[in-house]
Amino acid sequence: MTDPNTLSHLDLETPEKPFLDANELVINMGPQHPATHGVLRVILRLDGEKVLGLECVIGYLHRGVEKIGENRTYTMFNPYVDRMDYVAAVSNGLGYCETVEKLLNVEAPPRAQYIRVILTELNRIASHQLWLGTHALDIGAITPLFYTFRDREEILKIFEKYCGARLTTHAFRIGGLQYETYAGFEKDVKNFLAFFRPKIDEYEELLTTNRIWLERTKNVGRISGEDCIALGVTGPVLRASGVKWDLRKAQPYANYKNFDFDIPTGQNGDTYDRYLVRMAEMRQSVRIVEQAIDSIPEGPIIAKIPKVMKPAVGEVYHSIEAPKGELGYFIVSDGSTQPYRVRVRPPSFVNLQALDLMCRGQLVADVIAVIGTLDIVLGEVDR
Amino acid sequence: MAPVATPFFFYLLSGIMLIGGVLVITRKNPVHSALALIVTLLAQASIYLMLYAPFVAGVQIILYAGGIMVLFLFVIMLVSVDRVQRERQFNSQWVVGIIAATALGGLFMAVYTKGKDIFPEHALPMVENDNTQQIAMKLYGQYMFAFEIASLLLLVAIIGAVVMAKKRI
Amino acid sequence: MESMLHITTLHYLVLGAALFLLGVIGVLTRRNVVIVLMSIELILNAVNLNLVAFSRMWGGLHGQVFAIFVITDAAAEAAVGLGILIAFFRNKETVNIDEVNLLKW
Amino acid sequence: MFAYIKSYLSSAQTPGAAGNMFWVLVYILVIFTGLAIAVMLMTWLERKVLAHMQVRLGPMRVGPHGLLQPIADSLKLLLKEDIMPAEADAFVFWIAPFIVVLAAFTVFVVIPFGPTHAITDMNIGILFMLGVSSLSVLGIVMAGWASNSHYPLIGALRSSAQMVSYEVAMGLAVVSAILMTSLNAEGTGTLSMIGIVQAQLAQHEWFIFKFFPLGLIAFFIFAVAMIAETNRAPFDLAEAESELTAGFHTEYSGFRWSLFFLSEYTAMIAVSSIAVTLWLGGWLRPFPNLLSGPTWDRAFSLFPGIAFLFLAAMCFFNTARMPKHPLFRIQTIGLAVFGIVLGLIGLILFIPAVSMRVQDIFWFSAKVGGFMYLYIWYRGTFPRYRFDQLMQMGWKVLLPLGLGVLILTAGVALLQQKLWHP
Repeated sequence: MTDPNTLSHLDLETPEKPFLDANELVINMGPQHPATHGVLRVILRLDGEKVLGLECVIGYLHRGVEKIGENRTYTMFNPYVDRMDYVAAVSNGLGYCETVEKLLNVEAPPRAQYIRVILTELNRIASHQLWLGTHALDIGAITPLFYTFRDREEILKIFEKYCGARLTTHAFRIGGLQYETYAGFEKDVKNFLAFFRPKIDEYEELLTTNRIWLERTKNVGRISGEDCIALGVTGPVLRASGVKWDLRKAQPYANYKNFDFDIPTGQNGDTYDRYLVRMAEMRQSVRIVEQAIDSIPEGPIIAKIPKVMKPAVGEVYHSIEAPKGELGYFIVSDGSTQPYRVRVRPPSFVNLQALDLMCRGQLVADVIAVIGTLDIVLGEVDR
Repeated sequence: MAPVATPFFFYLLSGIMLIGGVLVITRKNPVHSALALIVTLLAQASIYLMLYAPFVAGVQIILYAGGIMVLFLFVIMLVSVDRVQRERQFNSQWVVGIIAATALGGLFMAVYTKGKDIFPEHALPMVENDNTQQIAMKLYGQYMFAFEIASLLLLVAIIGAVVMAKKRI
Repeated sequence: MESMLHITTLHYLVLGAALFLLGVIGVLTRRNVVIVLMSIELILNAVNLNLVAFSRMWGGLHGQVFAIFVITDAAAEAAVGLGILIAFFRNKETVNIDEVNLLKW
Repeated sequence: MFAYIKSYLSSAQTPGAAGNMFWVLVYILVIFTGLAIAVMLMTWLERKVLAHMQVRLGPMRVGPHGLLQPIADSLKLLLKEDIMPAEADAFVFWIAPFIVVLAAFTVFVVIPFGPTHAITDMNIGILFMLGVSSLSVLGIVMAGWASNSHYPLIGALRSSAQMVSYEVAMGLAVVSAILMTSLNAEGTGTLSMIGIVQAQLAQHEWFIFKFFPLGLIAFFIFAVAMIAETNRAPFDLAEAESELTAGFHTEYSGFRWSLFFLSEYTAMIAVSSIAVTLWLGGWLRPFPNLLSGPTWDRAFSLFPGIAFLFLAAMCFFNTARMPKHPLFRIQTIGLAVFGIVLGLIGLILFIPAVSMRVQDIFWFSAKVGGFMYLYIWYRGTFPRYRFDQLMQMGWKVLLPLGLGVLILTAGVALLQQKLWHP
């Protein structure tokens, strides 16, 4: 990723020159700005309303999650990862649990794996819903936010029924699951799927062919597939640029290989394509959950793991496809009960790098749209 | 509707106009000057109403106060005001300027005192009701050519302004 | 007193003259181009006032029509003047009229 | 006294035109109080309607169905601390909201709620309206500049550029409507607001249907431009929350902020009134040709009463639906009383002498109310335009369209005068 040859054409170091320095306006957007999705601070250099360059100042939500990991046992650290991308806490948990399982050389039993997939995909839908609502709100459509929150509520209800928490779920345990599904879990999920399918159409009806929406999102914040790869951008942003890369297919984890689904991709890599890709991903998630819910095998829900976890000395990197992109965990074990080093590769943090490139030459209003379309969660950026 | 209490409103409005005019040329901050000028223009629009010229008054409000002054304010905001305010406000020839203006004023006064008898005591009656129609008749009849020239002038001005203000054409 | 209370054309003319003088003083003494342009507007307004006052005096509408033309003219003048000002500011980063001295050699 | 009032009620002139200063004052008071109430009602309605569009309830706590919410809001705003930024230009900062409010309210001097229900009838009515409403730009620019802060400045520049550019398209649309007033025997049009409606009455046709589809297109141009003029969604860039926090009034708080708020809603009502007057027949009742005759006139004059009775019925219906809990007793009683008051007003409006005089105002307000609903509806459905797109729309779409409509209207009008009335 740091290969200078690949990055040279991006030229992120020197911003574009304004016509005359007298006209350059430096505006500080955030950290208390309604559209920066938390405490992101963006320093914009403007020529009139045209963006010459921008710089992200992050760290306002830094809690030292990685350092905390070094001082907790493997089990104790598990709930902390939920607090990174709090919008998609289940995915974070899945990534962490699978990484530790890889370190311990155990594998979760099939029943646990199916339930994990169901919950993770539901979480992906919830995350995309939140993204859609806030993104549309940023562009000025206030109604979709309430629609998506109404429907997201149904997912959160399932989470709550399953594990008692709605947002930071801590749904999974290392080696499998702690809780057996509650009675009526399958019925709830199926009801939700039946309820949700038409809702996606409803969102699309509001936005997809809306003239203003098209004008606001088409050709805004374009980024090419090569630039995405050069910057390490992953997730829907990468796929909208036409690169068919999804870790669920590329290096299947949790038994995703048992399910049949497509990887939606875009062509232009603009905001509209990212919107379409995420909408399509919601449909694909519904498809995956539909397949999984019908074929949950019987069996144990947790593998045999020691009470006190002392993985062998070594290191492991494992990544999953979180709703926002590649979520990777790198854990070094020194043989003790606590990890020697935990490093998280959060998708939001890496994707945020592309902001400067995507916003160059666009207008201030587009910066808002682009921040929205990157779908960042500051808890994950700052950790 | 005939103007009521003409002397009172005349002195009130002309007072406002003159104070506004003085403020325009004395304020350090151009925005304050512009504000004063707007007040002057609105007072003048009212005086037009007193002079049975409602259409001119309307044009004055719409074009001057609503159009030209917004343009002025725009430009003032684009060019930085702060530094200009701290600098010297009057140029080096201000003494000469004031002497010349005073001389001009003396000339005006002399002419007005000498020739005040040629002005009739009472103005000729005017109908206000069809003022707009009458002006329209004049504008599109007798002054048709001048009107077209004016529109051409505006077109030239638009192009000129764009050429001047645009960075790269 | 009688002449004070009866507003004649002369009153309007004196008002116009006063406004005109204010404009002239502004044009001749101020350094800030924006204010100079505004002073020109004052002058044009003084002219307008006279035109409308004469139109009232003779009971015709020619003066008013002329006033409208003058307003049109003022709009054109302001647009071009401010355009020049913007171009000037971009090159010199000042709006002081003293410094428009490129041709003063 | 009563004889005096009665003599006025049967006069055929507006109080301003009649030079009756007492009635002018009464009208000013009535119209401005009415406006204040309308704005309060509008804030409540906007929140309620928007809420129901967005699958939520909206204000429910203050009064039955949040009916007293506007009062609570305004109280809160008045009691809030009035903050002035330290670096602000105090005088300009102080005066800007008043300019905006003044511009928004002064427009109502010439708006005719009925053939005699206007403060005054000006010969240059529509010109005056456009001129005065364009003055509010000044207030906005000053507010943004005086705050001495980036976001308000950008917001002010945006909104003033927007308002100035849409005024052009708006003016063209207005001119094409004014052209239509000259289609009479004398061939002279009028700029007077009352005269425009009377021209529509004389021609037995609302101007929106005149020279179909020319009137309709002109109306459409105006309808788009007026949303931009009032800085409302989807053209609410000046106060685009996600971009500029709150636009030119970011630094304002408390009472002064509420003045901006008041003027925004007043301006909405004002431009809707222009649209109604120019294209939708002002105070004229609908279907004047299809359903003509005294019987139909009588039937249509019942509408004000019916409308109020309908509102009363809604109140009673919701009173019945109120939760039967002691905590809700006061609210239930309040709603019932509200319903009774509305019902009584409705009954009074059925008296023929009243209804014949009030129906003008009713039809005018109903049409304006329709526009108000459209405003809310747009806000609920549309995303926001970007600035350059907005300008493109104004200069490259609406302006040529407006010019085309103007030329076509003039041509058709000329043809008609030459051919049918030689």
